[in-house]
This record gives sequence, structure tokens and C-alpha cells, in this order.
Amino acid sequence: MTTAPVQPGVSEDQARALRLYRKMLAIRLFEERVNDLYTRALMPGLAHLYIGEEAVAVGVCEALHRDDYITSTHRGHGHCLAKGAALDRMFAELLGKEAGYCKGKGGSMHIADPDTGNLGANAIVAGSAGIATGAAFSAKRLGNGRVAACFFGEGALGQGVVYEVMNMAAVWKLPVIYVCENNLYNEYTHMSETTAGDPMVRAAGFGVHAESVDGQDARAVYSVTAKLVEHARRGEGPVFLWANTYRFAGHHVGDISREYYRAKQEETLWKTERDPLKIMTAWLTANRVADATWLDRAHSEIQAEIENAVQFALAAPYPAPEKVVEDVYA
Amino acid sequence: MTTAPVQPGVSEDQARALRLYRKMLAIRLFEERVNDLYTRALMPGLAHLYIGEEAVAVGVCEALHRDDYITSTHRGHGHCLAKGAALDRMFAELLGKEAGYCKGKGGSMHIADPDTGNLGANAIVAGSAGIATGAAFSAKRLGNGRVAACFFGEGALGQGVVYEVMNMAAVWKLPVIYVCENNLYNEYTHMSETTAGDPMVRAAGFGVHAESVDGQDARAVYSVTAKLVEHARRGEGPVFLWANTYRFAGHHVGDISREYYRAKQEETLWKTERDPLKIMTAWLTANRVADATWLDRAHSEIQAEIENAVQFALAAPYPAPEKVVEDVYA
Amino acid sequence: MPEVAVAVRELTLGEAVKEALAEEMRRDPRVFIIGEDVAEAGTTFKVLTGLVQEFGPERVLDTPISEPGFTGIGVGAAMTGLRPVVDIMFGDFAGLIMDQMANQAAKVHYMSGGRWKVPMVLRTTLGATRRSAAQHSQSLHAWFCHIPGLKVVLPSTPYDAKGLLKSAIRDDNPVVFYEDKMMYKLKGPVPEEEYTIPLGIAEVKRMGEDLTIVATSSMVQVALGAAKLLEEYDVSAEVVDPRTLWPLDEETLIESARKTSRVMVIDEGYERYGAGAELTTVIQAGAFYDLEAPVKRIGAMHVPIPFSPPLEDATVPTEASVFQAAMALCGRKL
Amino acid sequence: MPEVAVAVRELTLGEAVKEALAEEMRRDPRVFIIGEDVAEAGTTFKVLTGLVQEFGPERVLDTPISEPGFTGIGVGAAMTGLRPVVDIMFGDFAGLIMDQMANQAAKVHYMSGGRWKVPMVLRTTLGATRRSAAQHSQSLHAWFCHIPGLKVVLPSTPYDAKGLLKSAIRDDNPVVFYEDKMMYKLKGPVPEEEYTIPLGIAEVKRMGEDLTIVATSSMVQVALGAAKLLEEYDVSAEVVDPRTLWPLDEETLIESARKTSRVMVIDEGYERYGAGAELTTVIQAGAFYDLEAPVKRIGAMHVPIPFSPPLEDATVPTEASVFQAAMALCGRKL
Ligand SMILES: Cc1ncc(C[n+]2csc(CCOP(=O)(O)OP(=O)(O)O)c2C)c(N)n1
Ligand SMILES: Cc1ncc(C[n+]2csc(CCOP(=O)(O)OP(=O)(O)O)c2C)c(N)n1
Ligand SMILES: [Mg+2]
Ligand SMILES: [Mg+2]
Repeated sequence: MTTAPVQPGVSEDQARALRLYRKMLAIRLFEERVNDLYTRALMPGLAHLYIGEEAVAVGVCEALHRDDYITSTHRGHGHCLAKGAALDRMFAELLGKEAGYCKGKGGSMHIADPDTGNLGANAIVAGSAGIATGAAFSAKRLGNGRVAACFFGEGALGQGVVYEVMNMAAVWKLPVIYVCENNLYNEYTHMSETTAGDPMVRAAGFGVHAESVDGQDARAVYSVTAKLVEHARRGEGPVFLWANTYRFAGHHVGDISREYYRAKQEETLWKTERDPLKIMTAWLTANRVADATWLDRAHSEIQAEIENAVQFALAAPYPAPEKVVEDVYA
Repeated sequence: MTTAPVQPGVSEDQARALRLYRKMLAIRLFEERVNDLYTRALMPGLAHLYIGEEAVAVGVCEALHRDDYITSTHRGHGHCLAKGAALDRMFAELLGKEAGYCKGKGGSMHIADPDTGNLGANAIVAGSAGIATGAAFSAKRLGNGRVAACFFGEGALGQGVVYEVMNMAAVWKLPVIYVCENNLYNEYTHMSETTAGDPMVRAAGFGVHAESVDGQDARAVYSVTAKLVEHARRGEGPVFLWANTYRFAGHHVGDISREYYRAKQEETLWKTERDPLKIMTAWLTANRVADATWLDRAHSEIQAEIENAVQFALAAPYPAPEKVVEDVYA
Repeated sequence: MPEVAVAVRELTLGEAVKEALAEEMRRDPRVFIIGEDVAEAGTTFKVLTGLVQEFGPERVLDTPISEPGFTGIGVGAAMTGLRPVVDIMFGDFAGLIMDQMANQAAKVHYMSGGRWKVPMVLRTTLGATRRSAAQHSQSLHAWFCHIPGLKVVLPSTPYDAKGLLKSAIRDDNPVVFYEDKMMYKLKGPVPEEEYTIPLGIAEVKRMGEDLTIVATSSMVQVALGAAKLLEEYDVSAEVVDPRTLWPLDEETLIESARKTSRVMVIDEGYERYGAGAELTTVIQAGAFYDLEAPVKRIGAMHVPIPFSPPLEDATVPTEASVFQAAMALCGRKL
Repeated sequence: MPEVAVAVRELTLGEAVKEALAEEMRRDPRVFIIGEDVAEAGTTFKVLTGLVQEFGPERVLDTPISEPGFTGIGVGAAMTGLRPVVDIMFGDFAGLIMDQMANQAAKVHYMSGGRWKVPMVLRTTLGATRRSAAQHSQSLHAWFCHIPGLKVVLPSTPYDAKGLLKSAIRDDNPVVFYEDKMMYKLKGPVPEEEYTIPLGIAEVKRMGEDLTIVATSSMVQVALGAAKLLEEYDVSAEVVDPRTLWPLDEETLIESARKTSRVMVIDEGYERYGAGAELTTVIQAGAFYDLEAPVKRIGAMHVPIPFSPPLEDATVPTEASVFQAAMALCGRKL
């Protein structure tokens, strides 16, 4: 990812926008390739694609240090990549190969990586709320200045443990950022059918400072997160970010016919009007930070990286069967 | 409990006050006798006394019908008596006798009684939040006009399941009244050390209408509950009542030395200034609804009933050992 | 009169489950379904498709992702006049609801001295090899079996699934009903006529002389496959399916063990401290003096279930591994 | 030089637990305690009294009543540089934390391909006959034993409790540590010098010839008592304490079984689908050809634990009931 900006002497804000764009694009193309691998029966199991929600992960992670922590979800590829995971080891994990981040033992829903502070994706909805809060607890106790960002979908608001740990984080002023990705659906059920009251008020009720943001605008996500991270890092306690977004594809790769739970028009509207990549492209070009040539080059460079990564992963060996009994105990 | 009011032609409000007073007194004397039985090693196990909190249970239950439901807690004697439990079967249960409400199988923390709509006390903090909400679900589905009152201490606000069921109750507009008895302590820890934010705001965040009340004033508890019960019965959804109260004795009968977690002065202040019986006595006499004679008679009548009940329970037989395998399956 | 060949109707296990639910919901208006994505989506496994259309959203309720909460609501609803069927998508989520099931549902009847009842069914899933990794592949039924007050049902065919589920719904106790995710598409005969199968009766799925394979849920199919392989080596295997792990039909298990004198127990839960250990204990106690060899117990490997296909496949008993173990148990070389 | 009689120091089990914690907290600043009423109150059982005074509220933390939440915080803290000791007041509350323990703590290491570790201890209690009724009297350790990735420790003496707890704290895996509530006041010798006991080593608590009683936690004391009664009838009982149910020292169990040829297994958990079934399965597999009789497994009655004293007393194994079962197992009339 080395493309130079369209003009030298860009501002910090502009350089960041270019970075955010490239990261979002990498996630988008990664996920499209995942879908392709699944469709061609080259990938075992299922995957939950992050397409449409890229601005949230990249905006949040842009505001984090490399050694800050994140926890992720079943829809985790975007979070992992945004936090710095390499494409090849990501694909290798998704294919169950030894070269993957978890030696193939974790798969799509369990990618973890200590090197980038990734405590792990999690297949239990809200399953990592405790872990992220515990990481923030360590950071505070050890005084290492780190924060923990806990990603979860709005569906996780149904799980009581989220409130338990928010409460403790507030009582103990732990540096944790709860990032709620409101993509409107808990699987195949609209959040309005499952969620009473107001999530922002909920957070406040537990003493957690809350903000909301347009989750399709990576720059906006970055700005508000940067502010919230500072709040947490300063020791002022946990924060809650309500990011409004949308998943463009199915709940998972096999969720093709979606008309029974959401209208085609709704999908089309989001894809045409609210695509985070389009929104960023518009900003980059309007502000003359990037032009078509730069954008094309970025696309083909990332595409090539992804292709290499996929080839690496496809060629990589599976773990030897006897590895199955390793790593049960440390 | 047949004492006539001090003067004929009392108003409904006055008659209710007299009723509330007698019920509170019965609970107070019941609990004092429990403590006495424990101290004399006549009662197995422990008990969590309700002394000091009587106005909450009697105020709430006064606003309920006999076939409305309640769920209760480890500190449940007051709730059970207020909902209509008989003194003799209560004592019998506490002593583990066959004549008890649960044939001796439940004991102090598990008194249940279908005849008075008592779904059961519960020794898991917040353990009955789901049950109460489920009872409200039935009431709505069956259209029988009942409501369910769910008693719990402020310590139960730590349990996530409370928020899960509040949310569903709000989404489905279930007729449930969540009664949170804030006696300031989770066992030996002050609630301010365990509770961030504001419980009233929490309830609102889950779409649950919330009110607070002076839990030492039975008349006030009744009035606000009556309003909330009507709200729930009309189908307008769940409500949350925050009742400020205080337990005068230990967390349980064995909790004698309490100075390490709360000051003697605090206890003295509540006992002298905020005793629900004294508050009601003051009102009854100030309004000339009851005089010393009536109060004395009430006391001795109830004392006698309790004495009879204790004698009944002490004399009652234990269940036969072979009963141990009965009632496991219906 | 000319003879008419009546074709036996075949249903998948998923269809059999749905039919049982539909029939019971028609029969008894108190029965309702509650869980995540059970209505329009008809569950992740599409098992309930169509039920919300017939019974309406009041009786097929989509919930928030609140397993402890809606299980608790199920308990309360069951106590007060309804008969909930609670849907827990993956059996792995048992960890979230054990308090509601073990401390509430299982104990309400006893703690109240028999005065309250909890007529509720908890439907959930088990089974690996779907490449769903460690948190979506477990078979945790042993947890529920351990708790007095609960009943636990593990059907192995569409016929059994339908008959047992109907009994479970009519039972006045909390019943945990396990469906193997890999068996939803398994077909088998299911008559059109009404029938139920009582809880607590094992079935000999295949008669045999040389050894007994006691198997549960999907492992019954594995055992039947292994039995076929054994046949080629003139080893005659009896396959016994307890069908309900509680109540447990000890007699049928012990009888078969006495007859064949060699026993294997196959269950897809983690092997150690799993359901197979109880079956083994019961059999060795009841048939000890007739046994020629110790009971051979096989379960899933004692490892979290890995995602990688070759690893995952190594963790569960297969026809081949059961066949080999059976040959060894019978002292036969390959 | 004159001989000096050195008095062996005696501690209660509660004191031994506290001493283990204090020593490890002094040794390693990463160790901390988190749970309900653990600080000033020193827990409901007063086991931790004084620790907050020495180590301060930053290392002895009172929590809200949020078992799932603070167990999860423990997991996360363990992954990121601390070594939490999570306190779950009553073992009955296991139902609230099984997701955190079984789906998170137990699996993090494996799912991450060995890259994250969870060095955490979960201390909790078991044991009935305190008249605490059905939700405060259970011994649910079998649930944890079933889950790969967890270790499970059940000490039966003050000496073992201290040595095993120190090892558990130093272990890099999630370890569940069980204390019997009725044993907190039990006294036994505990040397002043530093020592640890490795996890995974059973101990023969009493040598014998005629039968083996494998017993766990408080049942070790019951077994020792029964062994004394048996002595009077010239029956010599060996008492073996596995001490850790996972890892399990199968060898020592099997060796003893082979030697005596008659085995009883006693555990205070519910009998059916409990820990005793696994021990039975392991022993019958390893010692079958030396056994004279089936392994006799005894646990708590398969009923929710009743409050009423005469009923509760009937549910758990006692010296008398173990003695009687042992006599029967040895073919001896009374
Ligand atoms: C505890 C638990 N319950 C149910 C599921 C099944 N499940 C997987 S994803 C999902 C929906 C999650 O919705 P949300 O949190 O909004 O995340 P999104 O998929 O929209 O990103 C459900 C119900 C699960 N994995 N864990
Ligand atoms: C799930 C659970 N955790 C812990 C306990 C132990 N416990 C019993 S009562 C109690 C305090 C409850 O406080 P609160 O809810 O405020 O009720 P109060 O005793 O003040 O009436 C605790 C922690 C329990 N019974 N259940
Ligand atoms: Mg969502
Ligand atoms: Mg309180």
C-alpha cells in the first residue's frame, strides 16, 4: 500500500483520508473475494461480510495505537484488517490453513492477533464485551496508557452482559470504547422489533458517555473516536459510540434471498447513496486530494495484493492432523 | 386481623392506612420472631429479614389483586405475607416442616404459593426477573387482566438479565411492575460502589416508564403503585418503581457486627426517623384514624396470631424422609 | 379387492420437527414458540418456515438476542398457563441459560413442594463438522442431563423426532430437546397419522449378537453405518438408541449388554465427563458379570472444536473409527 | 543436642486458602482478587478477611452482583498481563458464567492457535447440608470438567488446598478451584515453608487392601470416616483422592483398583451424569480384568437439594451410607 497522494504537501487530514480510503477499499475487495471463494466452494463454512460498514472499523482503528486493544465479532474481517492484520494470513485462516493467524483453528469468526492488539473475533454475540473491559482493566492497572475498543452489532444490545460490564467500566473508570455498529438488523430481524427505548440513553444510564456518528463517513467516525479515545485515555472512563451503518450483503454469504426481511429499495438506497467508499471518493475528488488516476491505481494495487494473498492461502498447507491436540492448554 | 377502626365511617383512604399498618406490623413481628427462633437455634439455616422495608411490600401488594402475580427474593418474607400468605404455613416452611407452603422443601428463600399468585421467592439475585416477565407475558396472551410485580433489591441491577427482560417487556408491552427496593446495600457493599449512572435513566433507556418513591411511606408506595399498575393493566407496557428504603437489621440473621460496612449512626437515623411503622403511626394518630388503644390492641392481636403460628410450626412434623424423591417431576 | 401399495411418506428430520410443532400448536392454543429469528426467517436452519404464517406473530415470536432473558420468560410463561417452546439456535449458547434452566426451570416444581409446574420445551442443536468452529459446534447435553428436574431428549430419526417432540410438548416438566444440525436433511418414514413416543423408552435400532453399540443422536447413524461395515467381517452389532438420556431406560441398555457381552458407547459430546460416562457406568453396574471386556466409551476429542476441516474431522467419531474400535473390542484384527 | 519437638502448625482450610492467596499476591503483583464482597467483608465465608488491608482495594475488588460480567473481565484481564482470581460465592452460580468459562476462557488459547493465554483462577464453592436449599447447595463441578481447556481442582485438606491453589495461580490456563463450604473450618497441618502441589497428581490418603474408595473434596473426609468404621469389621479400605479432576491422574486410580479389585467412587455432585461416572468409566476401562465387582458409584441423590434438614441429610453420601455400601461391595453382611 504505497501509492503516493495525488499532490505532494497534503495536509494531515488529507493524508488520513487517503489512508482511510485505501483501508476501506482493502476491506471491500477482501470481502468480495471471500464471497467469491465461498461461492466457488473454496472456503469451508460460512462468513459474515463487512461490506458497507467499512468506515466504522477504519475510522475507529485510525484513532487507536497499534498496541491498543480491540475485540471483534462474527462479522470481524473488517475490524481485524483495520487494526493491521495482513491479507495473506487472514485468507489463510479463512481457509483453515496452518499459515493463518490461528493456525487454522479459529477460522472466520475467531481471528486473533497479539501483534496488532487483536484480542479476537467472537462467535458469541456480545461474547467479547467482558474481554474488552478486562483488557481495559489491565491497561489501567498496569498504567500502560492503552485503551480497548469493543466492537459489536446493535444486536448485542440484547445481551445483558453488555450492561454489566459497562456499569463496572464506569464504576472503575476503565479506558474502554464500546463501538456499537447499528446496521439495523439482528440477522433477519429489524432492530426496531427487538430494541425498546434508546441505546444512547441506556449508555448514559450506566454512566457511560455516549456519542453517535454517521458510520458511513470514515472521517467523521475517526474524528469522534479520536475525541472519545482521548477521553478514555485520560482516565475519564468508558465511552459508547453509536455508529449508524448498513450491511450491503446478506447476514452471511449464504443469505441470498433477503426480500422477506428487508426491501430491495432499502438496500439499493444505501448502496447508491450511503456507500462509505463513494462518500470518501466524493470527498477526495471534491477536495482535489485524489483523482481518477490515483483511485484507479489504488484499486489495482490493492487488488493485486489481495490476489497474491489468496494465492498464498490457497497454496498453503492444512495443519497436520496431529496438531489438533496442541494448544488446548498453555 | 379483625380489629375495627377507631371510629366508624372511616374513609377508604383511612381504612387502607389501617390495613397497611396492620400488615406492616405483622411482617415486623413475624421477622422479629424469626430472628428469635434463629438465635435460639430453633430454625435451620439462615434468614434475610425484611425489617425496615415493610412499607414497600405492603404498599405495592395493596395495589394488586389476589390473582395478580408477584415474584420475590432471598429477602422474601415480607413480600409473601403482604401478598396474603398465612403466618402458620410461613413459619412451618421456615422450620422445614411438611405443613409449610412448600412442604419444607423450599425454606426461607423459596416460599411460593399459587393461591396468592406468589410465583416464588428466589435465592439467585435477579433470578425471578425472567419468571415475572413471563407471567406478564401469559397474562397478556391469555387476556386475563393480571399483572406481575417483580420485587428485587438494588443489587439485582448488577445482573444483565434484568435489562434483557425489561427490554422485551417494553417491546411487547407486557404488564409487569419492576419494583426495585433500594436499601442501599448489596450484602456488605454500598450500592454507590457498585452502581454507575442512574437506575431511573436505565429504565427509561429500555423504554420502561419509571417512578421513584419514599419506600418508608406505605401510603405513598400504594398511591404510586396503584397508578403504575393501572398503566400496566391498560396495556401501556412495563413500569419501574424505585423505592428508597433501608434494612434495619443485618444482611441475614447472622450479620451482627456491621460497623465495617455501615455506621451505627446511619442505622440509628433510619430506625428513629424513617421507620415505616412510626411514620404510619404518626399519620394515623395525627389524622385521628387510630389511637393508642387501637394500636395496642392491634399489636397484641397480631402478636397472639404469630405466637399461635409459631407454636403450630414448632409442633408440626417434618416431612417423612421418603418425600425427598417426590415432586422432582410433575 | 386389489391390493394397494401404500407408499410410506418420507420427511426430513427438519420437516418432522416442524410437523410436530404445527400439530401441537393446532391441538393446544397454549403452545407457542419463542426465540431468535424463528418467525419470518423460520430459524437459521429454516426448520420453522411457514409456522408464523399459520399461527401468527403472537405465537411465533422473534426475540432480541437475549438467551437468558427469553428462556426466563419461557419459565414464567410455563408456570402461568402457557406451554412455551423456547428456541436456542446453537447448543453452544447453553452457557448463557444454565442458570435459567438449572436453577429456575428444573427446580421450581420441587422447591414449591410440587405446587408450580414448568411445562416448557427448550429446543436446541448439537453436532460438529459444519466448519462452524469452537463456539458453534458443541454437543453440551451432558450439562442438562446432570440436573434433576430436567428431561433430555436426543432423537436420531425423523420418526423419533416427531413422536418425541410431541411428547415433550405435552410433558408437564422442562424438557430439553436436541436436534443434530447435520441431520436436518436426513430423510426417513413418518406416517401421516398421529402418534407420540413416550419419553424414557430406548429402542434397539438394529439387532445383533456380537456387540452392542449404544449411540445417541447423530451417532446412531454412525453406529448403523459401522454395523454395516462390521457385517462384512461377520461381526453382528446391535445398535441401541436410548432416545432420552433422562429419563434413562437402563433396562434395555443392560439387557442388550448382557446378551452381547461387549459394549461400546458413542456420543458426540466431549468424551471426558460426558454423557457416555453415565451410560458406561450404568451398563458396567448392570451387566458387569456378563461382560467380556470393559465398556468402550467414545466421544468427541477433549479439545475445543477446530475450524480447519482436517482437524475438525479428526475430533468426532466416524463410521470408520467406530468400526475399528468395534473390531478391536471383539478381538478381531484388520 | 537435645531433640526439639517441632509442633506442626495447623490451619483451617479457609486459612490455608487465604495464605496461598496472600503469598502469591506478595510474590507476583499481577495477581488480584475480584468478586462480590471480597474486600472489607472478606467474602460471605470470611475466608479473605484481611487481604484488602494488606493489598489494597486495587487488588481486592468488590464488584456489583454481575457474575457473567466480572468473570468476563477476568478473562480479558488474564489475556492482557494480569492474573485474576475470580471469586464466585456459591458454586450454584456457575449457571451464570458457563458462557464466559466454557466459550471464552476455555477456548481462547486454542482458537487463537496458542497465541493468547488465560492465566486465571476461578475460586468457588460446593457442598450441601448447610440448610441453604436448592440454589445454594449444589456441587456442579462436573460441568467444568466436561470442557476442554479448563482445569478443575478439588482439594480435600488444608494442606492440599494451599499447595494446589498456589499451583493454580501460577498455571497459565483457566483453573476452576472448588472449596467445600463445610470444610472451611476443618483443621490440618500446613507447614510454614513454601510448597506447591502440582496439578494432576492423585494422592492415596489411606492405604488399604480390600477395596478402594475414590473420593473427591469433602467426600474424602467421609471416605476416611467410613474406612475407620470398616476397620472394625476387618475390611481394609484404601482411600484415593484425585485432587484434580482435570488433568486426571488415571494411573494412580487404576493401580489402586487393580490392587484391591473392588472400587467405590464418591462425589458430592448429583450422581447421574456427574464426575463419578467419569471416574468409574476410567477405572472400569483400566482395571476391568482385575475387578471382582462392578465399580460402585455414589453421588448426591438425583433431586434438587431440599431445605428441610431430614430431607437434605438424606441426599448426600455419609460415613454411614458409604460404610454400608462398602460392606455390600465386599459381600459382607451387617
Ligand atoms: C449468544 C448468541 N446468540 C445468537 C447468535 C446467532 N447470531 C449470530 S450473528 C447474530 C445477529 C447479530 O446481530 P448484530 O449484533 O446486530 O450483528 P450484525 O450481524 O448485524 O453485524 C445472531 C443472532 C450468536 N452467535 N450468539
Ligand atoms: C446470582 C447471585 N449472586 C450472588 C448472590 C449472593 N447474594 C445474596 S443476597 C446478595 C445481595 C443482594 O443485594 P440486593 O439485591 O440489594 O438485595 P438486599 O439483600 O439488599 O435486599 C448477594 C450478593 C446470590 N444469591 N445470587
Ligand atoms: Mg446488526
Ligand atoms: Mg440492597
